[in-house]
Amino acid sequence: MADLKTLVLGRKDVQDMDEEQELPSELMTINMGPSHPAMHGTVRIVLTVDGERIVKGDIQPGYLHRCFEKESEHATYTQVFPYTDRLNYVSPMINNVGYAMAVEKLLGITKDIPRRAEYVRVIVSEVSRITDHLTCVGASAMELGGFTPFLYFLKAREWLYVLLEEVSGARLTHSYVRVGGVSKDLPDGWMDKLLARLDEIEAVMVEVETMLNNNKIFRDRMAGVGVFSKEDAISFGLTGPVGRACGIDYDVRKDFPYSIYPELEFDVPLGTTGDCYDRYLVRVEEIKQSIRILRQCARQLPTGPGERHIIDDPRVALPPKRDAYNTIESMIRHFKHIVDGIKVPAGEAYTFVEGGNGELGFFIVADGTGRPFKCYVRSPSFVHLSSVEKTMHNHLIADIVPIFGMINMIGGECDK
Amino acid sequence: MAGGHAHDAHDDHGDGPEVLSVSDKNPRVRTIQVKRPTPAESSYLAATAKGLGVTLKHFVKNTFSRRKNTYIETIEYPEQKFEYPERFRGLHRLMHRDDGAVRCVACMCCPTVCPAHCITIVPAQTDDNGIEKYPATFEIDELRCVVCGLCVEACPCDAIRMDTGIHAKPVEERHEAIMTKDLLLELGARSTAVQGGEGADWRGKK
Amino acid sequence: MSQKVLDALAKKFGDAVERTETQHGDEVAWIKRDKLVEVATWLRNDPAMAFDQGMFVTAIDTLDLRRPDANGAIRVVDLEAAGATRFEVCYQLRSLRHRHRVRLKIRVTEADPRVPSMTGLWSSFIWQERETFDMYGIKFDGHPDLRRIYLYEEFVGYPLRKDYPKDKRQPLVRRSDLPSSES
Amino acid sequence: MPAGLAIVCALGFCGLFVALAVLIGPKVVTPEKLKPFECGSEPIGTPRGRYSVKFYQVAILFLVFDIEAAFMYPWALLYRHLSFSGGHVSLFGFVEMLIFVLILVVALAYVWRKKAIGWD
Amino acid sequence: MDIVYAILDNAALKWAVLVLIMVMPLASLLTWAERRQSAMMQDRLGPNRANLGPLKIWGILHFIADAVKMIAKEDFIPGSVHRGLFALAPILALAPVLVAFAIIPFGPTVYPHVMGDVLNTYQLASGPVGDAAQQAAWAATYDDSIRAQVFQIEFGLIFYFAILTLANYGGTIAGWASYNKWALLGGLRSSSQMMSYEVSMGLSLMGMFLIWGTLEPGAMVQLQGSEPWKWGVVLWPFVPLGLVAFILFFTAAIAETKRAPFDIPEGEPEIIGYFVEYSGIRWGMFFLAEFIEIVFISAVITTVFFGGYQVPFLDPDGFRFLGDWVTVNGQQVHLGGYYLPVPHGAVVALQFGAFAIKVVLLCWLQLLIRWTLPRFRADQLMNLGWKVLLPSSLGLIMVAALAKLVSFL
Amino acid sequence: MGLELVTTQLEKAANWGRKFSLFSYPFVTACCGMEFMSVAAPKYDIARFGAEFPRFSPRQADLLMIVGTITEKQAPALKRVYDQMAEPKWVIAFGVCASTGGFYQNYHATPGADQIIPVDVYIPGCPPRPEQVLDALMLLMSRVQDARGHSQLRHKREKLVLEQQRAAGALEE
Repeated sequence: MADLKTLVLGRKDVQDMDEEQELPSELMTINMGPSHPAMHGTVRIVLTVDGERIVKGDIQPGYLHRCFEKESEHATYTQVFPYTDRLNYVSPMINNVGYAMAVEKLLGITKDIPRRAEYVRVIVSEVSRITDHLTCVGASAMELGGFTPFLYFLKAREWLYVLLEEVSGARLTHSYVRVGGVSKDLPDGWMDKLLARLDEIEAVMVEVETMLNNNKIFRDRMAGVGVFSKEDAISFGLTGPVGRACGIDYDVRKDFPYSIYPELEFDVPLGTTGDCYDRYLVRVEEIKQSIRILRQCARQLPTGPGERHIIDDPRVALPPKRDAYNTIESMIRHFKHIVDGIKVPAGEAYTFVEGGNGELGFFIVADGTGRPFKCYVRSPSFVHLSSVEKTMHNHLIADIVPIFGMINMIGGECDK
Repeated sequence: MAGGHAHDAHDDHGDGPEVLSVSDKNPRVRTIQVKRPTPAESSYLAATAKGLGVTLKHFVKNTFSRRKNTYIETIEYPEQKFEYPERFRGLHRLMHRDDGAVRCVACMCCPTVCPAHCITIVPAQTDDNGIEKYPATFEIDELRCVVCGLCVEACPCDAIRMDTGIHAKPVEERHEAIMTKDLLLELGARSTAVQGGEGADWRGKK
Repeated sequence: MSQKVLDALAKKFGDAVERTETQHGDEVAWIKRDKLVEVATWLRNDPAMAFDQGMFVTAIDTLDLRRPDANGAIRVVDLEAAGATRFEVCYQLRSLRHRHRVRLKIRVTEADPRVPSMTGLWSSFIWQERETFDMYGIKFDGHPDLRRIYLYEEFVGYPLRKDYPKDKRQPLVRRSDLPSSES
Repeated sequence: MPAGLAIVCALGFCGLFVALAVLIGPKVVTPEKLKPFECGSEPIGTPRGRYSVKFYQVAILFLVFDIEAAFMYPWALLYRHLSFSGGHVSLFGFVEMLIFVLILVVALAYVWRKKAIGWD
Repeated sequence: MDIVYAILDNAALKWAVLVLIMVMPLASLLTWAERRQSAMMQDRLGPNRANLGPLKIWGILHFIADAVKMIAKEDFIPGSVHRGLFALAPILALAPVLVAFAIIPFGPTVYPHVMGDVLNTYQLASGPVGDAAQQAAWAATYDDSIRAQVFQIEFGLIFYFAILTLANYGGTIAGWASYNKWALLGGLRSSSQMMSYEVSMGLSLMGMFLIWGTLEPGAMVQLQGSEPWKWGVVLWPFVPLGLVAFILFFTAAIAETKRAPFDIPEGEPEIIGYFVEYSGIRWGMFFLAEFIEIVFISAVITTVFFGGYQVPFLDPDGFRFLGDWVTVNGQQVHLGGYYLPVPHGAVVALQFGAFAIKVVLLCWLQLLIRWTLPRFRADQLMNLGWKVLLPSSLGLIMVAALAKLVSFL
Repeated sequence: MGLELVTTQLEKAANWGRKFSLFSYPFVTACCGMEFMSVAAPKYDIARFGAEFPRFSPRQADLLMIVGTITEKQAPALKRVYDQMAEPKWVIAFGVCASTGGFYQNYHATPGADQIIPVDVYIPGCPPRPEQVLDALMLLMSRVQDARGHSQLRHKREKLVLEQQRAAGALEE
């Protein structure tokens, strides 16, 4: 029989034939990006592929390096807020809050923030978190060809943008939070509008989950793709939904609770396998948890004439406009504040909050003047993106799309 | 309204999520396992049919219902307009004094605070007693302005506002986007922020 | 909160730790450059420390740093007079297990801006150290791939150093038909 | 030959499109424009390399199975007449094709197990 | 007059009429329909603002604008491309699909002399009998028939498979000729996909051919008749053969059109597609070919599974319920039952209309699927083709053969 | 005279088609991308103007949308994409970063995309509201109809440049 085999195949075994006769195929080097739809316009990957399998990918970020740090060093503490808006531009409120908390820590007024201000901060942060996840999940679905779920989510996001605009005056770049509180109080009846929209968002979520969750095509695209082991995830410093999908039980809101999170009840979802499908599920679950937090906040939001939206500390807050118009002391205080900025005592502090993508930290070095001496931001996107090089190894080119989508690489945050 | 939702009954269901641990910092925060549907639950035909059902529902309702019953949210922009909220930061304007003159006293707060340096003021002396200066030139480059609203916050005399409720128009040349003092004043109105008067804190009203 | 980390560090590596400090709840330890690898390895592997996540790397350029002097007046620190080095490289570490964190600082001079790379211990530092190199010009010895990360190869200088002007551009392309209207 | 006529017509039709575009469209050619587009980066290497052999494997499988399929058409058409006694369908045609299909299935199973089906 | 009919029965002319008056407008309209339908599915309005003066007609003008723009766009050929193949590819993509329409019976046979009368099917079927005068009268009435099918060939659907394979080479050649790596990947994907699904596409219909014993689309429509329970999709010889074959064929056919969820050769966010380097009308031809393929596949499915131009219960001579089938002169004639006579002209109109409606509905269904499902990955697509569709099709053939065997034994 | 009339009418018709069929190449880099999504979203629905097709190949695009900050590192890519677009082409600078750099006046952000390529319409706002984008689109459409784009002017300029290059023998190699 063996002879027959040799006769037919010219080889002892089929395996031998495969190995010996395979032509060495050439590797191809392709530029993916910077201007590639899956690269969000800001990343270039120099891919080395064998057929469509990725042998090596050199990720080159930096196409959106807008010099956040350098700009901050030349801006007063208040002027940095617009810059923080544009870090993670999908959830700007959280950046605002994180930065404000870092400055407050340096000023030593963390405990003195009015409770209403804390609640408002948490409310807008959670709304921002929902917009972040809606955008991330929607955009990933779109990049996988599901245009309709994307537009449903955009519709829902639009409702939240309108609400955020009513609060802050801008749809996206709010610059709403201030050191010591928030710049304006919530408008009347805003919470009711928000609660009504939350119900509608839940309805949209049901529809989109029907379209995606169990869809075999979608699942096959996500499940088993971009798997990251827990050890690797820890070593690469993954946090947020991406880290939790890998099974890292870490959420800043839970482990280092800040603001009023100790008073709230919510669940932290954890994935099992660390693939893209888990990341998707974690994000979807986090939207639901944020909705839950918002409903609790609506019940607990302190109201009443005595509740302030910003701290009444002459070092930090602008005097009320009425006083600035009328009294000379307030006028001088106002001018000092505008021209010199908030005087932050020398020192350094690292403050971190749970951003839309993970641990968003601000490391500020103050030198006693009105401008930060250094304002480093620990951006989760940058950290997560650094892991992609390893993740995408041996995947297909098509897998870059879900991997990138679910990492939720935000150019502004990644490249600072 | 707020308490009316049964979402907090989330854990009362028998098939609630699997709780992995409870936080030691806050006992009301739990760590749960996301519910991953079994591969058997996702099939080509059934899931596709369900998905088609959703889009079909939208299609039928949007195509065959009256406009107000549909899911359609589109506003036909140039004809229909979305009413901007009160706090919307739009085009700048310069407020007037009672005599119609510009309120601005050229204190240079707004150009100082503007992170984009889009405001240019050339102050000039005025013979008005009490107010020493007025802006001979007041220009805002809308193509630089990042609409952060800091200038409005910084103005100590309610001279500059962004509450016009109109957005800046797109332009064909860079210089067309520069709002001169005359244009800014045209949009302005008499300020309610009377010095020493009640209406000063117009931002205070919710 | 995590003072015990600093105590343990001081106890085990007395001479390697130049100084420790707690600021706003953050624990900071100044480590001698040549002992950094040893200290970091211990911090990662010792079960009582278990610093398994590296959060960030950055550097502080203390050129022109203003500090309040003895009289409370804020003035620029004269580096040479203070006998200080120009750069402080910061490694922020965190332990997931114990929920504590520490910041290691290494002083390096402008003339010899070298620090041993921590990429072997924490993979997250691969890019973070590249970023610090890109922005401050700190060289990380033993880094597998120390290239510019944000800026382009043609860029000259390190922009986050205090002596790099904020708006000094090094353009790669410009329109040829424009009147030279740079900035 | 009507089919030929239709083909000529179709080709003419397509040619008309292109001719119109060539006549009407503006034309500006710059050296940069002539380069291939690769996401805004300068292309590295050539796309005329020897790429992975799996692409060809699929082609061969296609040839094999498509030709097998071609054999089935006459059988399907004549199935009702496939008998020795004439007129009606018989077990002969069925068994004959069963063997054929089984061979096909075995071939499919073989390439399946050898992981020849697939993308890379 | 006879010359007119003779000309009308000319294959080339019929093809021209079919393609220029029906297919091209329908395919172009489909681009509009796609935009509007997707908008409706996604809670939007879709294009509705293109106007010629006050004329807006729900945005239909947008597709005219698209065509005008594409023709007026720069016709550009990049530097390093293989110029000949580069120019050939879009033509190769478009021309075959246009030709393939020739085999589709898009309406009944028209007898222009009896338009106003009820057609005498019995007389028609029995052929020219009787004396010379009678035979001449028969011939005068029925000889000038115009078949609404460009040409009738015995191997009808094989012609379709063959010609459509040609069309698929368009993508491959475009990808290779473009001298662009993304295009090359797209072209390779395109060819692999085409090859994987071509096999199952043919095999999935084999069961139907076997039951009917013909490959000629016109004959298939005749066989299915006017009673909906005899149509292909409900063919149920002990097993739901028709339904399964329909699903298999539909899947494979959508894959052949290279549209979502099978649009991996274009796969915009992954690789930009095999036509990256094409501009203006050359790209428009790929685009148009895609839409014509949608129409074409709908037409094939209508013909094979949904009774072609047949209107339920409408025979050539009128509506009839519960009649008997009689074989006259080798042709099946439906007689008796509850009968409502309808003039031949009206029948023709109804049947043309029915064909159009069925095609439009199937196009609509394809668009609905396209805008609902996410995209496959290349290897999953291959797996679906080779590991699901191909074995199922093979199984289906044997089941059909067995069913046929059992029913005859 | 007659021929001239025909060409004018033809040009007019072509411009009409171009106006309602602006396929855009979204050069999306930054925050403005979120608003770019919003413009495509159901509420504002740029599809109403027939401009909803994003084409990620410059060959097929008519409109280059520079959405977001253009950095010095990004600039060569932008220039290359623009150069590779087929005629006629238009450019919209979406938001202040693309128009002038906004408040990013530093070592890595360009002071406006018009330093790299010619821009037809600038949209202020950071990011611009969808309404502003639609305004800009309508402004551009009127430009297209009146053949008032840079593209028409550019023809002449680029021809001149090309002739110079040819004279210098730059194209020979």
